[in-house]
Formats: sequence, structure tokens, C-alpha cells
Amino acid sequence: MPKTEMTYIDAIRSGLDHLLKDHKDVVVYGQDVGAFGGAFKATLGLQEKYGTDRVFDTPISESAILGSAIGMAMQGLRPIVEVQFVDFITTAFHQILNNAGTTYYRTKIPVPMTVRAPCGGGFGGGPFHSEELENFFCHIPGIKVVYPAYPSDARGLLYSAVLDPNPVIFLENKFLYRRIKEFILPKGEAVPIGVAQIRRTGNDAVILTYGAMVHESLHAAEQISAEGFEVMVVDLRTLKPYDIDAILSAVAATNRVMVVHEAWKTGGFGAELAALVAEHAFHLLDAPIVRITAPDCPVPFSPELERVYRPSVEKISEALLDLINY
Amino acid sequence: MPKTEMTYIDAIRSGLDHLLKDHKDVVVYGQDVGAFGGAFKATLGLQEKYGTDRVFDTPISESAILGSAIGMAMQGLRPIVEVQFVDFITTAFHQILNNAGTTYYRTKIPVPMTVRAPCGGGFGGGPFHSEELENFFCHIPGIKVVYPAYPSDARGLLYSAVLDPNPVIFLENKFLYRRIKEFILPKGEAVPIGVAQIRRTGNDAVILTYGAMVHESLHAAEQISAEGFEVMVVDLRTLKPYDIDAILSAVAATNRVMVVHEAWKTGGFGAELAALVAEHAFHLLDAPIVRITAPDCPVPFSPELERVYRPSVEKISEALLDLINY
Amino acid sequence: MNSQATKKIKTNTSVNIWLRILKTMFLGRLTEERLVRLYHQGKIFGGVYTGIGQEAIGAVSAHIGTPDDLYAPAIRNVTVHLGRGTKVLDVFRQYLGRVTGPTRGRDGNVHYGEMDKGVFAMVSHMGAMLSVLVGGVMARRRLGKSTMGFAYIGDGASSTGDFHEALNFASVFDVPILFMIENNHYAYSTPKEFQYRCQSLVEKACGYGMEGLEVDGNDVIKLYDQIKIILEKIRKNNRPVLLVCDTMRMRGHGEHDDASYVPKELLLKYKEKDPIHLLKKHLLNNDFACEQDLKKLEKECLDEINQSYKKALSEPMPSPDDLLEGVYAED
Amino acid sequence: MNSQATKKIKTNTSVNIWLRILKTMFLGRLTEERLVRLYHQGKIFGGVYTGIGQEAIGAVSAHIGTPDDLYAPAIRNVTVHLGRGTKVLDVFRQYLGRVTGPTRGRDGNVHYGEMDKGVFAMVSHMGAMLSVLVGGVMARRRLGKSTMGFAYIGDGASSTGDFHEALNFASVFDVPILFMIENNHYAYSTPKEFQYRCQSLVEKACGYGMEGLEVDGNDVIKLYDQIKIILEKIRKNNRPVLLVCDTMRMRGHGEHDDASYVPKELLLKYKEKDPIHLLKKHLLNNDFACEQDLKKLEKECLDEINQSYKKALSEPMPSPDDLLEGVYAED
Ligand SMILES: Cc1ncc(C[n+]2csc(CCOP(=O)(O)OP(=O)(O)O)c2C)c(N)n1
Ligand SMILES: Cc1ncc(C[n+]2csc(CCOP(=O)(O)OP(=O)(O)O)c2C)c(N)n1
Ligand SMILES: [Mg+2]
Ligand SMILES: [Mg+2]
Repeated sequence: MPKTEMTYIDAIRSGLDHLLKDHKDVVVYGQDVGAFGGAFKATLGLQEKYGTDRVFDTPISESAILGSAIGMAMQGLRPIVEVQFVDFITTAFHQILNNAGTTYYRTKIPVPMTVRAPCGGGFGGGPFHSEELENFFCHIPGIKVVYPAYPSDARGLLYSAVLDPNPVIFLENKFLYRRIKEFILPKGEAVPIGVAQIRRTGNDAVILTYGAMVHESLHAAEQISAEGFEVMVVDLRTLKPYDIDAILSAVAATNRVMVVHEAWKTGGFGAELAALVAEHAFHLLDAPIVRITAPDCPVPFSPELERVYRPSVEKISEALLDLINY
Repeated sequence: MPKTEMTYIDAIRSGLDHLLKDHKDVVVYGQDVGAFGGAFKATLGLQEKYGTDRVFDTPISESAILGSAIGMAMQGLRPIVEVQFVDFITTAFHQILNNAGTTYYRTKIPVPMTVRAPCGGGFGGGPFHSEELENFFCHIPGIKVVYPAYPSDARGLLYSAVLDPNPVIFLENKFLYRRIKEFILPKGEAVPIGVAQIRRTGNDAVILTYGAMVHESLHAAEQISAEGFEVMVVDLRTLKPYDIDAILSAVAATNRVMVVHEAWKTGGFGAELAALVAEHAFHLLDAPIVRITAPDCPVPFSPELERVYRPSVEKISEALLDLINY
Repeated sequence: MNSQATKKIKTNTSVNIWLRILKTMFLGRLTEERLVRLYHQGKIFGGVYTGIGQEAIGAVSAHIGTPDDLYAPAIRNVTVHLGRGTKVLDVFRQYLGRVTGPTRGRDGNVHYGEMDKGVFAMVSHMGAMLSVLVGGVMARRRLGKSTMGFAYIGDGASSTGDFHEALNFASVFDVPILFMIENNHYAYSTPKEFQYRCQSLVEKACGYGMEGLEVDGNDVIKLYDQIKIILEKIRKNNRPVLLVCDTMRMRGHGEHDDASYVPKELLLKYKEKDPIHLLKKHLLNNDFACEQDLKKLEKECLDEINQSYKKALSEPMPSPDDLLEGVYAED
Repeated sequence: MNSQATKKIKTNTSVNIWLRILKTMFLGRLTEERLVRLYHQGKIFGGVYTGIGQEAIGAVSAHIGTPDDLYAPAIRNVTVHLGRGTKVLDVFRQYLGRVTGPTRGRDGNVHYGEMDKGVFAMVSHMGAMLSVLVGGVMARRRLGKSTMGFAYIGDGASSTGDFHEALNFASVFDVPILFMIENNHYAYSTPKEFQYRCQSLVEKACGYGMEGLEVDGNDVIKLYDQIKIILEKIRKNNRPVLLVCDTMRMRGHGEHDDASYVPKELLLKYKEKDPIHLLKKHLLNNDFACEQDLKKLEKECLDEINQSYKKALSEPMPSPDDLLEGVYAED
């Protein structure tokens, strides 16, 4: 089968297309996802192809969007809703935490809904269009959270998310949408939820990361490779449930751990990874566990500020050298 | 000055009373806080004393409650709002994260608001009246978070929270409301935000904890004291900004660290504490960092289930022995 | 239903349904009165929240729907559950945290529902279930059923953003739902004057492009006819409708609350309008039933309640070992 | 204002205010046209969102308030800012992320406001600022001022729960606010038909126990008189009012959006009703101004814009070292 080159956003669109084609119970809705094709064009052409019945626009009502998706999912559909920016999900957080997250536990009725949410900064979006909120989701029982870094994973994880009987928060990175390309098959396979992927091997240290920071971490690893150090990069892909085995094996192989993410530091998902390692791989550690993250401040607008706000290749490689030389 | 015995909730009421008396710019509002005195009676008698103008009921509109408090605070008042249960703050999470948390950073207008929110379980409240959401707040830039475990701290931290120029989430523990008593002065002093308190000394291990779990941890420490081990218990009191110095000194003195909280494990605040220690006190550690927390499931209703859901004295003391004997 | 037993009893097509509704109301009232006593005896873990005095709205609407219809009851709608077929036994199991109950002890008191009866289990967050119902009805209709929805909302809950989003959503997508506001004058301790400033909550209907009606929520006979007519319209037009039902919360918000803030006169006024009392009077006055029948019916209900409570008590709590079972659904 | 310069010019008490409003609209329009060009030249970091074609509502209401009043503008309300006294220079500084701007580079494009001018800086979350305004007005009044509030809401934002909670809150607490819905037919790509199903959004007013009115949002002369009358009522009764202003978004949601989904006829229809054009015509037809005056005024505005842009460009970006400054306020 010939492979074609797809961007991250193309892959998401391709995934939605296949899901709509193969599964009559899939519906796609959200603000401007219909004829317009979504703020980022992830749904472009889908309404035309599958009808206004299966792909449609909604009022600006995040709580009703999420709540109705829960109701549909409980009746056997597989709704995929788009929240225009993950930042806006905070207006209806109870529908995720209290409703979607608890329904199966309380009632045994599965809630196979998927919430697509574009995340992250690096494009001058300012404080309300650039947030990384993954740990708000990861901290919620009953919710799964995925965060692909490559087109093939974006599509493959979307398949798994939509077919999963649980609510899945499908985080997408806006910075990667058109920057990351891959040659992939027309349809491809599902990527299982809960399985990390080693993106680079190495024994001097390991970076645990996901989303846009996979790419920055790989660059940093390449950079210090020139200085004779080989760093493993683990792309978690799923944040909840995360791949404990892969993480612990990586720690065993390297003995030095760095966590990198674009979200705020205090109480972020990186803390969870560090805590896991500090609890379950303590005996394997030769150095402190380092977190490279955004600092605890709103995402600034000005490019001069955002440049230092987001973890950069330089910051990561510098910290890697310190870690390896500890 | 003669001290009187006050419960945790009495102390909060006393604090509100003094704040209303001493500060004309303080107003208190929320659902049922007026004549009724609040779901937990924290505001009993205050409307009668200070008038419907300064202590009043609102419609069931969490977003308008929080949003209006932001607006008031920006105009120089010091609103104290009560969210009936912390669980319901999720309906208006954006007002905390995106609005209160970013306003000063963006505009230099301070937002001296205080949000009181009863937390925690242990009384058959079920999944929607028992949650512990502290890390959702701690992860937000621009927000301070306090969580007292004793009457004197509850009142003293309330003074500091209300007089602080920043938005402060004031977490109260429902289980402690009427169970914990202390002899305290009629008015007492402010307790500074950001300062932890050692509740028990010991060199064999340290428990980092807060809220209701301070008391369970102290019981556990007493229990294993009988077996010859002395465990330090640090009551964080403020979760953001937390007292890094106190934590690191405690680690230096004990070399073994346990974190205990009633919130969910994955992505919880305990992860932050563990990550801090694993990064900044790694060289001091003689054992893995242990987290004793609620498991990742909704708070169950049935007493049989909640008993094992909440971290118990037994669970803590067992884990302490393992930690000390590591 | 044994109304044929005595000679003088008349009947019309509605009598049977009225009697079914009455039975549901008896069951609801008597179950909750038992729960109240149990609470004050310290035998209930957590709180007790009743719909005493408000049974008509739930009972009528539960009996009027088809098996395909969906319901999103709120705190006070025990008669929705019972009317849709939930067993009293399951109500006790729920309150007593039994593993045999509808939430297997994971959730408590009023937070239950049985999907096979078309009833969603509510979350506490006021208004949050309304859009869940909207989605549920949309889904069932997409799956080929002629489902419509029944939603129950307090006067207090009408102030939530979720109320607004859900009603608007249902209207924009032509989702046939009967949104019933049960205006029982209070939201916890807060009287309705502090909840809204329109004259009547029915004035919110036009803002959603919906028809809106006000009815007496305590008069089963009238309510039944009114809802029947509205439902025909809803099913025909596939449009949501807002129905504001006047009623009164006759006890505290929960049993921990003595509701001393409620004026005695208000309670007296509504005591006169007790829905069970009104329906019984109607049945008796029109010779649709005799005292004996009603006594018998009540007795049957009481027996069921007694047995159910005993049985529920004898059943096991969930095992602590199962705490983590079913946080996630398996494929 | 130089309308006295030529002989034939008539005047009445309103002429001065109309000219001030016109100037604000010129400034808004020309500034945004410049921003549009800059965007397409790749000279703007982030997006550009304009109020082109909607300038009247903001300009009229900004000029009609007192210094104590509070404003919560939304995306398209550049004329609120300018009308309240924000400098064009500060608009450019904001868009260019300059440290000298109203948010010192921390926030971008339309997310600014100056409290000394009574203007809140919006957050993006639609509807969230409405209750902030409610609280702000409540506070100022408690502090002894006779403040009232001006709120700006899109047709799309009327679907948010926050809209509902804030309007209800303002009504329950008798907070004098003019809630202006600027119905510009679209919310991003979504036409108003998919946003609500009442005939007009004014039908939402009665649900909040508010007076509601519909006006032409593009006709400054009428709008000024209408708002003036409403304001007198608001100040007298201390009650909020809902004003639905018909207008049209004449460009894309932002400049990244070519708005090809908007029917050409609709744009043509509203091009005829361009608020600047209408006001100029009125002034000229009634001899309140002459062509020359208006040209001069426009030229003055353009000069200010040119100078401001140049100056803003020359000013520094925030220093990366200051990233963490001011996350928290110090005592
Ligand atoms: C979003 C939210 N805020 C607060 C509460 C706490 N609460 C539970 S019931 C209640 C009052 C409800 O009043 P109403 O809607 O009139 O229903 P009623 O109890 O009168 O049937 C409140 C405030 C809640 N459940 N959800
Ligand atoms: C809660 C929320 N959801 C989604 C968005 C994304 N968004 C920004 S503007 C917009 C459309 C707004 O339409 P409208 O309210 O009509 O204002 P207009 O742009 O027409 O002035 C949307 C959906 C948002 N800002 N906030
Ligand atoms: Mg009520
Ligand atoms: Mg619009």
C-alpha cells in the first residue's frame, strides 16, 4: 500500500474520516466543525461527506456540548466533540470530572465519548489560547488521556480513543499541526492506549515527555550526542493510564531521569512521573529527577516572553548535561 | 486574655466575624450563607450582625459568584465567597484558572478575593460532596491555596487570605469541622501564608501532609512510636506557595519521606511534593518516597468502601514501618 | 388495583392511570416517610432528601411516557423512579449503600437511576444532567426510536448556566423534551425571590423559542390532562416545551435541615393542596374508588416498603476489595 | 473639532457629541484597517480581530457614560476603548506585544483594558466578563459611586451559561447595567440560526425580569437617543436592561478567516448601513459639518495612527528576564 505524506492535522482529519465511514455510531460536533471545517480545519470536508446529521455545528455552550456527548455515549453512540481550544473546557469542567468520570463507576453504563482539544502555545496565542491542561485531566478518575506527538500516533490513538468504552480526552498540539509530517498508510492501524514509544535510544539519561516536547527533546538529545552522550527519549503518547513498565525499564537502562513538558511546573503531570520514579525506581537512580517545564505563570503573549516560557532545546540540552554530569 | 475552646468551624466563623468587623471592604456571600448561616453554619449570625448588605445569599450560579467576586476585588473590596462544596467549583473553573489567576499578571490590578470551599469525605457524602480538589488549584499560576488542619490555623490563615492582594482558595475540611477543637484567643493572630508547621518531631521519617490527614498521620506516628520509631509530621498549611525550606529541612533531618493526602493519587499534590524532594533533596534520601493517598476512583458512598478509600491510620503506620525498614 | 371490588365504583378510561399514579405516589411518600424516620433514628449513612408534597409531577410524567422515553430526574423525584418501575427495594438498597442497589453502594441517596427504565442517575451538580438528557434523546432518535425526554429542574437550578445551555441546545436541535421546573419556592434556604426576578419562570421559555406553560404541580387530574396535551404537541412538532409546575417543598432541604426559615402559612397553604390528598378526594368524590380500596392500596404499599427495608438491610454492603472494580469499562 | 470653521455649519447640543463619536469611529476603523494590512503583511504576531462595521455601538456607549461607569468590552469593541480614552498608541503597543502597552506584552490583540478609564480587560472565555462587570458595579456602588455598567455580548456568547448567570445575578441584585448584545449574524462561522431559536434575542429579557429593546446598532443618531433614554431609566430604577443591537461583522472572525461562508448580499446590505457612512451623511445633509471638516478629522486620525504605529514599533518588547514578574501581587 503506498504511503502518503500527512501532517499531524491531516492525520487527525483522516482518522475522523475513517471513523465516520466505518462506524455508523460515530458523530462529530462542536463549534464551527461543520461546513467551516473547524478552527484548525481538522474536520474540513467531513460535513459535506457525511451530512449535517453526523457532523454539525453547535452553539457556544461547552457544558451542553460535553453533557450531550455524555448522554449520547450512554445511549450507544460514539460522539467525538471538539472543544475549540482546550482552554475553554474550563467552563464545563464538571461535565468531565463529575459526570463523565464517574458515570461508569456509579452506573455501569459506559461513556464512549472522545473530546478533542487543541493545546499548547508557541504561536502568539496568549494566555487563553495556549494552555496545556493535561494534568487537570490526568488527575480525574475514570478518564483516559492521550497526547500524540506524530501523525501516525494522532490517527492511531484517535481510532483507539473513539472505540474505547471510556471517556477519552484526546489532546492535540497546535504547534505540531502543520509542522510535523510523516509518510503513512491511507488508513493505518489503531495505536493502543497506554503504550509508550521509545523515540531515541541511549544509556546516559532518559527524557520522559509527550506532545510538542517530544520534538524539542529529540533535538536536544541530538545536540548533546555531538558531545558524546546518548540520551533515550520516551514519548509517553498516553498520559492516563501511562506506561509504567516502559518508564521503569527506561530508568533501569539509564539511571538518570528528566521529565519535560510544556505545562506549568507546580502540580503538573511531570510531578506525577517524577513521583512514580522516586517511589518505584529509587534504587535505580544515580541523580536527582529533573523537571523542565513551563514556569508557573500565565502563557505570555509577546514572542520575547513566550520564547523563554516554553521549554527550549537549549534549556533541555543544558539541563541534560548537568544531569549526566551530576 | 482568656482562651476559649473552639471547633474548626467555630474558628472560621470567628475569623469571618473579625474580618467583617475590622474591614469595611469585606463582604461575604454565596449560597445560603445569609440568614441560614451556610450549609455548615460557618456564617451563622453574621448576616444579622452585619446586615444583608455585607452578608448575603445568591442564586445557584457559581460562575457569577466567582466572577462577581473578581470584579469586586478589582474595585477594592475584599469579597469572601463560599462555594457550598468544593465539588461544585468545577462548574466555574474558568473563573479561577483563566480569570482570577491571570488578571494581575495581565493588568496589574490585584484581585484580593477569598474562596472558601469545604472539602473532603468521611461522612457518607458520596462522589459529589466529598472531593479533594486541591491540586486543581495548586497547578494554577497566580492563585494561592491554603488548607488548615487546626482551628487556630483556620482562623489565622483566613485573616491572611482575606488581606492578601491575590486570589486565595481557602480549603476547609468538613471532617474536621466539629471534630477538632482547640483553646484559642478571642481574636488571635494572622498565620502567614507559605509557612509550614512541624506538628511532631522525629528522626526516623517525615510525613508531609495537610488537612484531615495531619490528624491521621499524627495518630499513625504515635502508634509506631510504641515500636520505637519517631516520625516527624509536617503540616504544610499552605499548598501554594508551599514551604520549600521547611520541607527540605525535614527531609535532611529524616532521610525518609512519606506524603499523605486524601486526594486522588495520579497527578495529585503529593506528586508535586515527591517531585520536589526527588529533585532538590535526592542526595538526602535513604529510601523511596512513598505516597499514601486515595486511590484513583470516585469517592464511594458506602461506608464499607469509603473506609478503604480514605487513607487510614493503619495504612499510614504500616507504610511507615516499611519505609523506615527499607 | 381492586377498584372493581365494590359495586358503586364508576370508571372511565383515566381511572386506571390515576390509580397507578396514586400507587406510585403512595409508594414514594411512604418510602420517604420511612427514610425520614430512619434518618432521625441515625440509621442512614449520609443525608435524606425527599420529594414529600411534590409527588404528583414525577408520578404523572413517569406514567405518561413510553418505554422508549428518557428521564432525567432531580433530587426530589422518587416518583419518577418508582413510576418508571424502580423497586422500592432498590431505593432502600441505595440509601443503605448495599451492593445489590442500583449503584452498588458507590453512590448514595437520590443519585441513582436505571437505564433499562429510561432513567438517568443524576450527578449533584445542578443543571448538569439536562444536557445529558438532550444528548440521550438525540442519540435514541438517531438510533431510530421515537424517544422524547422528561427533565426535572428546581427553581434554584434554573439559575445555573447549565440550565441555559441545555434548553438552548435542545431548542436549536429540535429535541423533543418536556422541561419541567418544579418551583417549590425554595432552593435549600434561599426563597425564590433571591433566585430570579421574572414574575414567573415560564417567562424564560420565549427566550429559548419554546412554548411555555404554567400549571399547578399538585393536582394530578389536571396535570395529567395538561401534560398529555403538551406531549402530543411535543411529539408532533419535535420541539421542547417548558412547563413550570407550582408546588412546595414540605420538609427541609434535607432531613438535617428543620426549614425553620419557611413561613408556617406557606406550608399550611400547600398542606391543603397535598397532591395525594387531592387525588384521593377526587377519586372518592367521583366514586372512582372507595375508602376501602385506597386503604388497601396504601396497605399494599406499606407492606412492600416494610418488606423491602427488611430485605435491603439483610443484604451485603459492597466488599472493600471491589473498591477499584469498574472505574473504567473494559472493551 | 473644527466645525465652527465654515460659515454654513449649524449646531445643536448633540453636534459635539456626534463629532466626538465620529472621531472615535474613525480612529477605530482606521486603526483596525491598518492592523488588517499589517496582519496580511505578516507583521503581527498572533491574530487580528476587528469591529469593522460595528463601531457605532461601542462609540456611542463609551461616550455616553460617566467617568465612574464601568465597561466590559468584547472582541470587537475597539471603539469602547478609544471612546473611553485609550490611546491608539496603546492599541498598537498591545498588538505588537510591547512592554509599554496596557498589558505590557503579557496579553495580546483585543485582550486589554484600562481600569483608570473604567474598562475591564477581557478574558477570552465568552461570557466570563459579564459577572465580573456585575461585581465591579456592585463594588463601586457600595463604595459610594453612582456607577453603572456597560456590557457587550456577541450573539454567539448569548449561548453560554455565563451569559445566563450574569444577567440573572444582575437582575436579582438590582445592578444597573446595560447589557448590549451585538448581534452581528455570526459567531465565527456559525450563523445565528444555529445559535438560538427565539425570533430575536430580545426575547431573553423577560426571562430575567428585565426590560428589553431592539435597536439598529449602526445608526449613531438614533442609537444615541435610544441609549440616552434607556440610561435614564437604568439610573433611576437601578435595574439592568437588555439591548439587542442589530449589526454585521463585515470581515472574517479574525483576519485568518476569509469568511467565504457569509453570503455576499448580506455584506452588501450592511455595507449600505455602514455606521460611519451613515453618520457622515447625517452630519453633511443637515449641515452639521462640511466635507472639509470630515476630511480634516479623518486626516487627523490617520496622522495619529501613523505616528502611533511608528512609535509603538520603536518601543521595546518586554524583557525575558521579567517573565515571572507580577504573577502575584505583593502586599
Ligand atoms: C452547581 C451546584 N451548586 C450548588 C449545589 C448545592 N445544592 C444542592 S441542592 C441545592 C438547592 C437546589 O434548589 P432547587 O433547584 O430549587 O431544587 P429543590 O431542592 O428545591 O428541589 C443546592 C444549592 C449543587 N448541587 N450544585
Ligand atoms: C467559552 C468559549 N468558547 C469558545 C470560544 C472561541 N470563540 C472565540 S470568539 C467565538 C465566536 C464569538 O461569536 P459572538 O459571540 O457572536 O461574537 P462575535 O465574534 O460575532 O463578535 C468563539 C466560538 C471562546 N472564546 N469562549
Ligand atoms: Mg426549589
Ligand atoms: Mg456574533
